[in-house]
Amino acid sequence: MMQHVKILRKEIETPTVFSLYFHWDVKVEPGQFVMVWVPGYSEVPMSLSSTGKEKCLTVKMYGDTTKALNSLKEGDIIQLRGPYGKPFTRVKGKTLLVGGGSGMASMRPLINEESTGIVAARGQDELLFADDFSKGNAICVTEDGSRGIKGIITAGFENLDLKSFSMIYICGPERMLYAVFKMLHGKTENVEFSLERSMKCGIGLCDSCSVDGFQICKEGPTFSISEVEKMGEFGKTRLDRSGKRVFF
Amino acid sequence: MMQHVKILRKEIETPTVFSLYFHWDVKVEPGQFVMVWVPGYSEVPMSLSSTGKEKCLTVKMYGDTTKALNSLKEGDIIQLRGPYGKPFTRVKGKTLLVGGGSGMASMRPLINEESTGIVAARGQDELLFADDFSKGNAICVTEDGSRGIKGIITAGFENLDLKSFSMIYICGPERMLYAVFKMLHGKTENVEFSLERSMKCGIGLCDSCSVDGFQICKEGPTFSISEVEKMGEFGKTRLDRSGKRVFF
Amino acid sequence: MSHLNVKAGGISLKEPGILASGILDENGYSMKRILLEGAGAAVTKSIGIDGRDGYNPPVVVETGSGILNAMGLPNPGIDNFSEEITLAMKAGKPVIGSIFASNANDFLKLAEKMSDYGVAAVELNLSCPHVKGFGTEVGSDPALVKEIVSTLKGSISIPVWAKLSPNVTDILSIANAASDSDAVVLINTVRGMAIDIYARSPILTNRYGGLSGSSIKPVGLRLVYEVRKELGLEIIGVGGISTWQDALEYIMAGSSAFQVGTALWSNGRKVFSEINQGLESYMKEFGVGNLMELRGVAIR
Amino acid sequence: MSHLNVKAGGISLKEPGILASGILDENGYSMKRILLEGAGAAVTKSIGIDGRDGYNPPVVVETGSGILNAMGLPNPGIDNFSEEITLAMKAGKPVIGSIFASNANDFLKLAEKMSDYGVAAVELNLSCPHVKGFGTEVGSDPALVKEIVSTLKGSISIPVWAKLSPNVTDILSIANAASDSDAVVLINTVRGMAIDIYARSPILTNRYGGLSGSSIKPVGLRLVYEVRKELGLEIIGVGGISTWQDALEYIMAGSSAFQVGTALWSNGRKVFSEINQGLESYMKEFGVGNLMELRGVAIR
Ligand SMILES: Cc1cc2nc3c(=O)[nH]c(=O)nc-3n(C[C@H](O)[C@H](O)[C@H](O)COP(=O)(O)OP(=O)(O)OC[C@H]3O[C@@H](n4cnc5c(N)ncnc54)[C@H](O)[C@@H]3O)c2cc1C
Ligand SMILES: Cc1cc2nc3c(=O)[nH]c(=O)nc-3n(C[C@H](O)[C@H](O)[C@H](O)COP(=O)(O)OP(=O)(O)OC[C@H]3O[C@@H](n4cnc5c(N)ncnc54)[C@H](O)[C@@H]3O)c2cc1C
Ligand SMILES: Cc1cc2nc3c(=O)[nH]c(=O)nc-3n(C[C@H](O)[C@H](O)[C@H](O)COP(=O)(O)O)c2cc1C
Ligand SMILES: Cc1cc2nc3c(=O)[nH]c(=O)nc-3n(C[C@H](O)[C@H](O)[C@H](O)COP(=O)(O)O)c2cc1C
Ligand code: FES
Ligand code: FES
Repeated sequence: MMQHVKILRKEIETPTVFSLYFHWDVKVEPGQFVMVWVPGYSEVPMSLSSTGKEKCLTVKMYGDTTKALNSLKEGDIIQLRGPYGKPFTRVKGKTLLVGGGSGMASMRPLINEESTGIVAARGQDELLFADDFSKGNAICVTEDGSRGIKGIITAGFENLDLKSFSMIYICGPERMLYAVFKMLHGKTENVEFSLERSMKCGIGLCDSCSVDGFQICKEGPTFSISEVEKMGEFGKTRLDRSGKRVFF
Repeated sequence: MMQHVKILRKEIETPTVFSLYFHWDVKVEPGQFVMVWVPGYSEVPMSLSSTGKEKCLTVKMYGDTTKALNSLKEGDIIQLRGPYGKPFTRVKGKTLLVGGGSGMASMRPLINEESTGIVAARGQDELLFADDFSKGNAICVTEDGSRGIKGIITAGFENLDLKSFSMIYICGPERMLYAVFKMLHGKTENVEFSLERSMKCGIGLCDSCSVDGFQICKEGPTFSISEVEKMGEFGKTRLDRSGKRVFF
Repeated sequence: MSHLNVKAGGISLKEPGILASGILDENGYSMKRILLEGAGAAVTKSIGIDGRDGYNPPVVVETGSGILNAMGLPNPGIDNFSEEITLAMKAGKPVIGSIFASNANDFLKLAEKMSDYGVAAVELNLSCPHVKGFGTEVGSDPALVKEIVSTLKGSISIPVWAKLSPNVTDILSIANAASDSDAVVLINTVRGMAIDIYARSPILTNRYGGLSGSSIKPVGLRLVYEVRKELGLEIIGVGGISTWQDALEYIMAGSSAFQVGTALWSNGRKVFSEINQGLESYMKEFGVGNLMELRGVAIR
Repeated sequence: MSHLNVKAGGISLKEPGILASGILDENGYSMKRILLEGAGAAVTKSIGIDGRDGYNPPVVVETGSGILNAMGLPNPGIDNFSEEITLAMKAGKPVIGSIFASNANDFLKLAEKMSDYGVAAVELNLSCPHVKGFGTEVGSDPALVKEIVSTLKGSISIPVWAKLSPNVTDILSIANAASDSDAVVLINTVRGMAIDIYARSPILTNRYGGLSGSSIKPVGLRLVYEVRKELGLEIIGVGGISTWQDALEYIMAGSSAFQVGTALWSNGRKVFSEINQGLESYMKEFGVGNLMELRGVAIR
């Protein structure tokens, strides 16, 4: 049911990404998300980029709704419902966090001293939360080479011993996930993907987010690599807003 | 919500009173009641005359519905909802249980070694649960004098030290309650009455059971003597089935 | 609580919450007690020309998130009801007389008696869903509704409220027919029924009943909103209100006051005082001076 | 589970529970999975001639004991839907094509395509409460309903089901107009809305939506019972079914099979298998050989 929280503060993360902090007395686990309603605009899924007593949304501006969120300020109210979805599996030991675009948002609560990050973006300005990792633990990948490795996200894996990580977490657009999936497939089992599909209801009714009969909003958004492997639709086809089947 | 239980056995208590035993996995306290539905007849309030794991209804035959209940046998289903109402206050020490008609039913679960009973009826055949009291602890009062004291229920109090009882519980038709109330009034404070009024809903909505703004089905049926004392309607007026105010 | 004051349907209320017809309002003592506990006014049980016993129990069924009822309009007849109104009025707050009949003439007779008894307004039950010849059967005919309302408005001096049914295809035509009234009251119960799989039978003696409580809040809100938006009528909202948030939703949808019925079961008698407190804190937090500033603000 | 077999609306089902239109049935993979998990058949999302994106979110609101939705009939258009049906049919169970249009001609075109795609029956959406020009607007006009049903019955060979709305004054006249169909499906959602007191605004982008889930079970039961009792039509019941008890109530009220929608949210995907198990134990306990022995037994 719709709830409301008051914005405590706003932080600018990159030229296109900002964070909104608020108190919300609800238990949330990393990987879960909320549906954020901006009256007059739309309602969009957003991960929690902070899951302690103080919660946070980290938003990348794409269209009208995310831009409208950007106009909110301290003291304003955010309407949201949730938390929804299955969290990431927590593990002990070394972890690898792989994120592109706003994908780092859902993984920020997982960052600790034992985690390594592969953070990808077009340019250095857009690298999200790279500096939240312990010194030397963030591998940056930029398309323009302005910081770290030049290339796309898969390049970030090159010198890593995959087996040394208790878990590899990955979040980003499906095309990116698919590229990483193909690379990791057969090499290691301890991998979880957080899938992103267009979501209308967020509660497992409308079918707009489904992949292979799984409702990402309810049975996901996190899935293990062995679950993803069985998905015939993953990385290949999806339904558009009208329900028409289109290719990626 | 409507529930169903299966009759384990039936026992004949008096020529007009019988008991139906059943398992019902619900916590019930002495003084509470259920609404019993007999499809095709009506739905009537009934106290629980046994409140342990095995529950019991003890029914006096008045009209169609109670007669229809009498035709049920072992294995048949009873439909009921509840338990409803405020239970009797439990106390340590000596208790006095005063009942006329089917009034003893709701008090049977209170009978123990320390309790004395005043059991009233027209004749000895109709004395209910008098033999459930420890030997010598039941004072019987019959109108025809066929057992115990000849007279009406108030006669049963004559040789008792009211102050020696931690609590006096009374259940029966309102006219009887009123007679006992007038007798006890000003003499002792530890008295609880279980009131009986016609009940249609059992859940505090329809107003048919109300006395002085109190819904007997929800705020009662048990009331302390000090609560009863303040009731302008008690023993004087009530609404009939149509809502017309009539005198007792 | 002065800023919870509202004027609604031609009467002034100290608190905006009104006891709905049919719930704890057959006995004058019951109404009085609820008024003293925070209701701003009380609507009586619907009263007809002649007394009726109503249906045999079961007359109510708990459905989980609501109540189904088919009481069958039990009432002592108008000639036997004056004492209850006198008793209720001792609380010093408005009592509204609910009446039911099948034609304008009988409605007028009832309204005149109610007026004599001292009620602040009459509420026409044009919407009871479960008694043949009354309620919805009358209230779904726009011409008849128009006739009844205009007959009463032309003859009695106290305000006239028309309580309408949600069980119609086109609420706007009915509400329009009732537009001469001082307020339309929306909504009465939604037609429904309950079946018991062990008895293999409908539970209510009347088979069909009316659904009330949380289940129907979305239905009531929508009809209030639609009628207010499209016709601009004065509205008293009712249906599934059990918290101050629910009440505020009805106000924002366009109601001037609201009624509470089933929540006396689900939330207990404290429901009116809790709603009053909740409304006050919201108004304080958001700097709202008088509740009526919020009336209809959600309409767009 | 052979004795859960039913024949309903001209088709045979291994299990009596059918996935309702609009819930997890836009994507063929989703339907297939639900069919494999215990649904006896699946009705597709309602499909029209042309594609529609539907409304912007919010398109659903949780109301506590139900769901309000105003999806806005998103659909890819009939020409883009064959693949989903092919995918769903891999489960080896009947798929029923739901279609919406504003006139008999378009309904016929849609039904013919659906028939080509291999559906076991078509379900006419005469009842969506929240899109102008479709659904209830069509389905509350008896003459139009009659024309649509008879046009289809005269032209296509697969069974035709007519899904009707509860938002009408007189269900019997509409059901009667649809009586040539192989089954009437009762009920679609009940009109409603939700308001947010912090946004001071309706929540659904379309303002108005349709209420489903437990809240509306009494409403659906009543309409099924009434139509079965008064007109004796073949009925598929739907509305608020989430347990085997609910399903049995609908059967006893006169349904030949039933549909489940919102309970996929409230109870999860296991809802169909749990209902099947519950029905089997009841039948065993009370010596019922085939579920259809219980159809309509509560009608009196
Ligand atoms: C489970 C889940 C969690 C999410 N968590 C976050 C989060 O924490 N932070 C965050 O910023 N976003 C997150 N998103 C994505 C977010 O929901 C969308 O970015 C948002 O819906 C865009 O809304 P809009 O109205 O601003 O843009 P729209 O008007 O919907 O889109 C504008 C343009 O941007 C494109 N676009 C929209 N979203 C994306 C995207 N995600 N990637 C690439 N292109 C896109 C559209 O195709 C369109 O061309 C999450 C999505 C899911 C499913
Ligand atoms: C809280 C509560 C608990 C109750 N517990 C019990 C119980 O444990 N056992 C039990 O047998 N009854 C109990 N009763 C009374 C019981 O509900 C009625 O006896 C029953 O409703 C009669 O239904 P009927 O249809 O058989 O009779 P009706 O057809 O209603 O009545 C037939 C005739 O008997 C008269 N009558 C009905 N009830 C009574 C009565 N209680 N006293 C005197 N005359 C009466 C009527 O006025 C009428 O003339 C209780 C009542 C209440 C309010
Ligand atoms: C037990 C019961 C009896 C009712 N009796 C009447 C009545 O006599 N007249 C009337 O206009 N409405 C009657 N109603 C309808 C209520 O006044 C109200 O319109 C409806 O219950 C919706 O509000 P709620 O959800 O707050 O209960 C009755 C409702 C209930 C539950
Ligand atoms: C999200 C959602 C979408 C729906 N879409 C359709 C639809 O496209 N066509 C239709 O005929 N009914 C649609 N319905 C109505 C359902 O099929 C069903 O009639 C209604 O929800 C009542 O059943 P339930 O309580 O089991 O959900 C929809 C319901 C929901 C909740
Ligand atoms: S967003 Fe509707 S099913 Fe996932
Ligand atoms: S029996 Fe209805 S209020 Fe008590």
